[in-house]
Amino acid sequence: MMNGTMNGFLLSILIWLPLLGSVAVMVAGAHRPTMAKGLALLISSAAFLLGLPLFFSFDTSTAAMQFVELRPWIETFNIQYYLGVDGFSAPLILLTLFFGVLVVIAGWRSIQKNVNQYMAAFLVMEGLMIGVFCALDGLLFYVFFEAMLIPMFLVIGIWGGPRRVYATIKFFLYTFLGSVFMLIGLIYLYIQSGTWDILAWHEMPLSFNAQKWLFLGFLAAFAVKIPMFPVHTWLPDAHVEAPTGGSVILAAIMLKIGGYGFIRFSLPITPDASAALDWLVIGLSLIAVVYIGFVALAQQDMKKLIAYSSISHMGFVTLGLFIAFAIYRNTGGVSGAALGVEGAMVQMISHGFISGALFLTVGVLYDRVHSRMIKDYGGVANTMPWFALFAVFFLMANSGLPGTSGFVGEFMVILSSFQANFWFAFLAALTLILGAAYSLWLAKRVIFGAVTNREVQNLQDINSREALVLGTLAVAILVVGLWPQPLVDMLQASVDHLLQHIVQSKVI
Amino acid sequence: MNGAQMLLAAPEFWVLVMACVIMIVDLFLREERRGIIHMLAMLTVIFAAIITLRADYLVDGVQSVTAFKNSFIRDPMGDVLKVFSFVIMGLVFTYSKFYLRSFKLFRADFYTLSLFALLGVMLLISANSMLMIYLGLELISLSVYALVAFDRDSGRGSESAMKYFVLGSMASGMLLYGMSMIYGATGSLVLPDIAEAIHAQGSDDILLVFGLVFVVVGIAFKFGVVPFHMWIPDVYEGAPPATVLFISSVPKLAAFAMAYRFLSSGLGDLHIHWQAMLASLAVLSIVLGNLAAIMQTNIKRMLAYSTISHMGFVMLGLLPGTSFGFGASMYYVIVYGVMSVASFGMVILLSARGVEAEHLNDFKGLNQRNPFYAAIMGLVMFSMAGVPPMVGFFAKLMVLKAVVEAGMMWLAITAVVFAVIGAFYYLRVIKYMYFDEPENETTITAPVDFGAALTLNGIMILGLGVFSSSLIAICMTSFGA
Amino acid sequence: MLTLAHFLTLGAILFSLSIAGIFINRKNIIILLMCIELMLLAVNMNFVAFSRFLGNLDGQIFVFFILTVAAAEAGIGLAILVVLFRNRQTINVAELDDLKG
Amino acid sequence: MSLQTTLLLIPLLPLGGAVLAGLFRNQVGRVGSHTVTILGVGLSFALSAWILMQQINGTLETVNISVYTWMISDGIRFQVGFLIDHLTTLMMCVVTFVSLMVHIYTIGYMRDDPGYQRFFSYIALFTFSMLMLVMSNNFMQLFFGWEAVGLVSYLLIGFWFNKESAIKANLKAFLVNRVGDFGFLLGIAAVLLTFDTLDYAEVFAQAGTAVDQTLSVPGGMEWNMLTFICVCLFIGAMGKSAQAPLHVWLPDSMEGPTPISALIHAATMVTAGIFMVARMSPLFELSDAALSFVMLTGAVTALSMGLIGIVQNDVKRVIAYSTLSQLGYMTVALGVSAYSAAIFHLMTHAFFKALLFLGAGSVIIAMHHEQDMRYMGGLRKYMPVTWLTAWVGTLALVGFPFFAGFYSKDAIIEAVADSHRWGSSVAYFAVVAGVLITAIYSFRLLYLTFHGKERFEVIHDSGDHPPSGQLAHAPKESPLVVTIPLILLAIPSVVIGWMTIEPVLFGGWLEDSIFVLDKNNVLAELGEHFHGATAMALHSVNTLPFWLMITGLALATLIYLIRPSIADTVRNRVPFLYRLLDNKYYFDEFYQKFFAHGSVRLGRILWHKADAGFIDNGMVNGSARVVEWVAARVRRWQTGFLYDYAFAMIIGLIGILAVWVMMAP
Amino acid sequence: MIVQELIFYAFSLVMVFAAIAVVTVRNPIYAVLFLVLAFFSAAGIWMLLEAEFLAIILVVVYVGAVMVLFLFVVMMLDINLVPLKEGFTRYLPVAVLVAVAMAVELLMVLWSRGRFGASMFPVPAPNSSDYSNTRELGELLYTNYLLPFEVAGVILLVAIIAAVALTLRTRPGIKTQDPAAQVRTRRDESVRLVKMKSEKPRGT
Repeated sequence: MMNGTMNGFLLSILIWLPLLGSVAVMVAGAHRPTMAKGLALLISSAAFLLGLPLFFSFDTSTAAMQFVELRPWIETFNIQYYLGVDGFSAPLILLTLFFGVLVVIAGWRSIQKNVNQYMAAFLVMEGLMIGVFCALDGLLFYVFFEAMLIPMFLVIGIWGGPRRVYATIKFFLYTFLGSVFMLIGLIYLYIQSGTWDILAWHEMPLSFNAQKWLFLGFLAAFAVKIPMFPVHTWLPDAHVEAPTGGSVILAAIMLKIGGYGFIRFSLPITPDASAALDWLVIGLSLIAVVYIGFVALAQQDMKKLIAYSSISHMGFVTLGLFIAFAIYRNTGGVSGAALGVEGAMVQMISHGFISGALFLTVGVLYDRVHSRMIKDYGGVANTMPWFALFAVFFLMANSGLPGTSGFVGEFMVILSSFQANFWFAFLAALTLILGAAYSLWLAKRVIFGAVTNREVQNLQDINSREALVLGTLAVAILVVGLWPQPLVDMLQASVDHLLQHIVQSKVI
Repeated sequence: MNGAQMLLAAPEFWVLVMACVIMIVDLFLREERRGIIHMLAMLTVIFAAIITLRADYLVDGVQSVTAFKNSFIRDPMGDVLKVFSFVIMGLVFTYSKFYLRSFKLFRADFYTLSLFALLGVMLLISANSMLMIYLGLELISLSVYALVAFDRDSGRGSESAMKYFVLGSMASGMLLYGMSMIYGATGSLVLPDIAEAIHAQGSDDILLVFGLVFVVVGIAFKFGVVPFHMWIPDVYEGAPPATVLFISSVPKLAAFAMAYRFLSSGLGDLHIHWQAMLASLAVLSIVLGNLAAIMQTNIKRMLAYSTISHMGFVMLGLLPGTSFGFGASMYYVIVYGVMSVASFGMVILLSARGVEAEHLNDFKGLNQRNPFYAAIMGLVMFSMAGVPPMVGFFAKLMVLKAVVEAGMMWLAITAVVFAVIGAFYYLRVIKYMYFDEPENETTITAPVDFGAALTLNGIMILGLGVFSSSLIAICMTSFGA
Repeated sequence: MLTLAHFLTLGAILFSLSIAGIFINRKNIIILLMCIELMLLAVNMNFVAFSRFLGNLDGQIFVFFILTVAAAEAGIGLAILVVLFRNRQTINVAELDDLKG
Repeated sequence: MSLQTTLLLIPLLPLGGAVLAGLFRNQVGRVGSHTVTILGVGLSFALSAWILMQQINGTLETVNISVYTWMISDGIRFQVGFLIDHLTTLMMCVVTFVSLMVHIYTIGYMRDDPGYQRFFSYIALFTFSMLMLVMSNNFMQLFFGWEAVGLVSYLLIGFWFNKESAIKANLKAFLVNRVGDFGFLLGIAAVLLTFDTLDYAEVFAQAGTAVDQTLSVPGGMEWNMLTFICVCLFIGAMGKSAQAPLHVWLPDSMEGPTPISALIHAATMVTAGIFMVARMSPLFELSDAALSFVMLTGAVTALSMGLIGIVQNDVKRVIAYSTLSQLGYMTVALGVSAYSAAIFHLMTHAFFKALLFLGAGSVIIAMHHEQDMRYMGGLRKYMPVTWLTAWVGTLALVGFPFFAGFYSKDAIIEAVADSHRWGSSVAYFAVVAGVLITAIYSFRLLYLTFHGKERFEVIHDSGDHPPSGQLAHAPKESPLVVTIPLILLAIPSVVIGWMTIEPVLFGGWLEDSIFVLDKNNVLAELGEHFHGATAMALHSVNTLPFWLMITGLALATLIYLIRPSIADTVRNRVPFLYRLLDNKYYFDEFYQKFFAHGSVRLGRILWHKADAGFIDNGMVNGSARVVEWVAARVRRWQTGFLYDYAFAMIIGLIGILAVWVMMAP
Repeated sequence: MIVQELIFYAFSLVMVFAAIAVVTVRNPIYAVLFLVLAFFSAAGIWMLLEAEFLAIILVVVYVGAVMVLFLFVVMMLDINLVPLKEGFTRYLPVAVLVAVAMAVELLMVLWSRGRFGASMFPVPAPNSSDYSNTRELGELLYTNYLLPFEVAGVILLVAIIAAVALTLRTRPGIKTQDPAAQVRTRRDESVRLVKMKSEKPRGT
């Protein structure tokens, strides 16, 4: 049903449909919540359906950009409205579209205040995040990258928990601070090259010193976003205070933007600096995996625990991305490196599903009991058997159980890092133990056991709406876990291209 | 002297005439028909804009023409600045009317003085000699001193007017001292002649640098950059918001023109000296402005410190001395004017009858009371913080590009880091509006024209960013970049 | 022999004195206004001297305008002073600190 | 029906049953759930048996097929596929048969449980997972099955999730297994690094080329690659097959319902490690060091766990420690390259240990979920079928000639005796001593449960949860669904060893799956002396193990049947030894304190001190506070006094002048 | 020449003294008067510089108008003199320091390397006797400086408007004219047509 002309505008439609749709939702007004919700559902579903060609019409044989749109934007400054997707961005866009629908459904009942604004904020966020993933112009990317903070800032601040103001300001400033360094880097690149075209930057020779500073600038932005140790502390706070939908989007998509940034910017633009500073990223990633794993173990707040677990899991993403350099240095080839990069991508997608699912799970409980503390629960399985099924499944997926998507990425990254260095793999593999420990200990304390209090006694099992949301995610997690090939197919060409690219020195 | 010269200055004459007309018409109006004054003032700026836009002189690649024996210059840069002055002035009048009526201050003096100040702005923008710079400056200053003390029964108004007056006079004294030195070194008052003389005799003359220091001080005072910023917070807080609307926007455009004309057209060869001076002033402003703003609870005062930091950015754009830098700086100053007017427009909007909404608390729960206006204020705040896609971001972007291009990476980094620190206080306003519950539930009402103007202003803040192509192009081409 | 430096030195001394005056007078605003007049006088001295030694009347013209503006300035300054006094019943600089911080 | 379809159906039928019983529990109901799962597993067993028949008939060669490509990344093909050789088929049959028995048994055992459907769903799911594990033709799928059985084990141990001890045990089981899997995964990574493939066939084909490869580990170490791989893989096996020191989860797993103790924690899942090592024999054979490690681990486990079994009072725990000990035997067998013997013991053990567990379960039903042997005794007369089958199981376990366990265990002991591997004498001592220990705890169990005096009272109005030693009803024999599986399991427990020792150990039945270097081939040596199963049994009367077993029987009879006071005397004489055994060598305490509490405490310290304290409060909020502090001071510069403002301007002017004018020229 | 120097130094001394006095005297009225003195001296020096018109203007306009305005305001405002000089001595050292620093910097520049010595700026010859400073200025003012001249007018207008706007107040009880009202006056506001019954002749 999709033809070529349609594809020429597809990305724009995906960006602008939710953005403009949000205006309609706003106009629907606070006093007509059902209409706002219905409209939001309609728009996000339409966007999702329209986005399916990204999967079905995607040409997996090429690393070149597809669905390209190129229009001048700010001509005096050579800024272009340049969109396109490759194997890295297409899956993430699909993930975004997918969650775009889910959060609308998830917020159906739990949001009572300013429903239209809530829905509009999420639509705006969806549009902007898609924009981030398909922008091929450096400045366009930055605009989407930063603009995204606004709706999230409001979502946490308006619909969040008791410490929402602290959390949301921290979130905003942290990310903002990181990204301005990138901005300087982007400007520098523009001055050097005369263009904002990211793909042109990939090919541009740069001195090592320039690369080093650029790399650090990018690192500042993406390390905060992803987030890496030690700039991760905004995440637990933001997650804890955000409403369920906010946490879901934050964990499922926003963190991925950090990883995507590394792939789109750090690796190809500054390959020599990345190679020289890979120890830094790898070291921080491993610290994230192990240290944060322990920290997660000590948490008493469910959302905080999941947030820390997210940080730990995102450590695999950065590890997988930078392991390529270590492999190349050790072996002179990139055999095994593709596994790491693809593993990182798969981990991002998978973590999107799993962390989203986990936050939705906590949201289900929070909607009923209005507490996120582990000690307020216990024996939930008694009163909510279906819920317990989902929760345990998601927690298992979180601990990297094979057959779920959580396994695939970690597996690939560990395999890849073993190619580079035994200790990398050793430390990374500790997540098998730590991840299981914090995930299942949580399950033990919340889901299992005897019913501890009246609140739990009176719990109602999930309704069909919640079951639909959680069920969809469970299916997604299983599909990726049992058959990652289609996903990897999408990545393959792009990853190969990237790896060939990054091992060539750009130093002039 | 011929008619063509007069025509070049037609917008100025139009404004002058209309200021006088308004003054006289007022004598014949009954209290309840004062609205006509407002109409006339709006008509003045609209028509002035139309005249300016005609720009007949731009033929056959002519980039600028001078008149009145080199005293007056008409060029695209000046025209753009003037047109935006008119646009902003239109917004200022619209917002002020609401305030003046609410506070029973609706007098023709306000319009007359504002229009004279606008005339000063126009003259300063077009000034081509030190004398005209001085006179334009003083015309603005004198009108503004009076406007600050306009609410005659306000102790704070007169206090701030007094402070502003003393410091302003001191600054113009210093500026004059510098002018005298430059006159002594070059023997001329006309900027192109000065440039020529400097070019001929070399730029290492200590007397010129000596004069330059004083001139920079004068410019710095006009912008209000540290350490010549002390008047800004007090005046913003003490003066009636209607006046602050004006002070915070239009004169900055003139200050930019003055800085450009003086430093580039006149003292361009001293670039290496003033670059370093502006750099230190800019850094001080950005650092101190942002830091001091954090602690404010009075929104007007907070915005004052914010102005200081923004002017630091304008300085950053100036200091590379490249045409791109000037274009960036000009873009910034225009953008700042638009944002600033909108923010004070919101302050006015919230002022209930006879009670000013100065405190940040007054913004509490605005989203509950009126989501639309809250959204506009949100746009303004995010724009000031420099978050894309709002126009404030693009302004910062251009300036930063200019600075990075000049190789002053550390300056750029300092600037952005403190911009992030500064973002905190903008976010706090959002916090009050969106995250807090309202303290009073009265609905917010505004006249139709006020609402329309604010909406337009909001659209400008969003639209000048996302669709900023043309404005940036205009700013750049004004300097041939 | 009277060189330009003599006159400029006189101007510089006047300028410094006026600046010190603004700083040291913590009580009476009127004195501040007078110090400003003094400062303008210093500037005028420079202009006149330069004008003479450059053989160029532009400086004197400038002085003419400075005098005009200074008169207007004094008028407005005194008007503000009057308003201030009416509102505050004082013109003590040290008492004008409602606005600060 | 093509072969591939058949093979696919074998695991998928139980899976289908699991899905139907689990997700549609309300639709299919109780009867429906056990019907579909039993049907699934039964068919699965039938198909497995059919495959076995074909192999016995020689009409089926080794099959290695790919079902689908899971993923191709970096040129490496990760597949899901089946490798069907004799070893696989053997395992499939054992798994499906025991599973089928347990399914049937469960109908009776779980009759009153509200989680009836869930239970069936789980065990059917387990069957699927275990089949996927054994049928795998590559390391990745092996790991899949490996973890999947772990998951189901987790779910089943915690089946009664209201029991605190159960959910503690399942967490422990999963985490300890994860420690093993940690090693296992590293092993797989090393395999991939060395061979660039995870396919068994390709890896084994290249194994010889990797003999001299080393793994350089940063820190200045060079490890032999194959030894590293084997040790890592074996660490996985230690977790799954509960070898010391990763054995701690297995006794606790007895918190789960008894059928799963039989199925998972005795017959099948715990033997996955043994199976895996046997499957990896082409790799292990090339590393003597790794095999020594395997052997010694097994020896330590075999002996030490048996000793604990003597002092346990919980009927299921005794059997659990027995399982540990028997797993140790299997491991020792692996270590001496007697892979076939290990598999053989695995098979026989599966039958008789399942039988024992199910028998214990039957007792437990009769005793109304009382598991403490101190409150049993004399049950023989109440439940004759259980009693008899328990005797059969016990005799098989202690290795009484002609019983299944005899053949397998004797083969192992002989193999160890013949082995020349470094440390094999230690292992020999352990396995021989183990025979005595096994006999003691096995007969102790039997006596305490079925013989002697009744140590319980039947009090009819003792309420729902009577105190220990009181029963509301007199014990009675379990229903047919319970006893029939007992009987069906008892049959192979008796005959399977006699029937199959020849083909399995000496007839080369497993030759297509297991690779043994000639120099290590102890079974071949044994085979030279093997003259048939009957002869072997008869010959055993002349061997040490037999007499040790008899000694054990005698001791047990003396102590637990004739003079129970001896037990107390011994306990009082060597209190230290008793406490050591009763506390299971303090492994649990140590792990609990050091690892569980330690890591939570470490986490807490890292969280409060490093994360919240230093990074967040120190760096992040600290910089915010610094900014605020500075801002508060900066703000005060705006004093409100005009002269200060003027002063600032003057200083500014003087400053700029000073810098530019005085410094400049 | 020496005479000129004497005159210069005399006026200069008076002027500096007067300036110091302006800054330091206690009574603002004295300060105004000292300022006047300073202006007079300045006028004298300007005479030396042959800027006769400005010298006259300074005295006539400045002293005559602006300083009088100052005096007027000083006297109008009822200021308590005593506290207005408090703390003077405390800040004196700082003030002196500032003044000295400022002066030193200025003088360092002004005296540097004879930048303003006779070699750079030779003493110009006196103007011829028919030279009219006023005429020359006037010619420039109405040609080259036409626009500034206009602007200066506007500035003065602004000053008037501002001063009026700030200080004019309508006090209750004072009769003032309302020009607007006067202009707007219509006939029917000031002329009242009274219909009267026509007188009827008595007796009819």
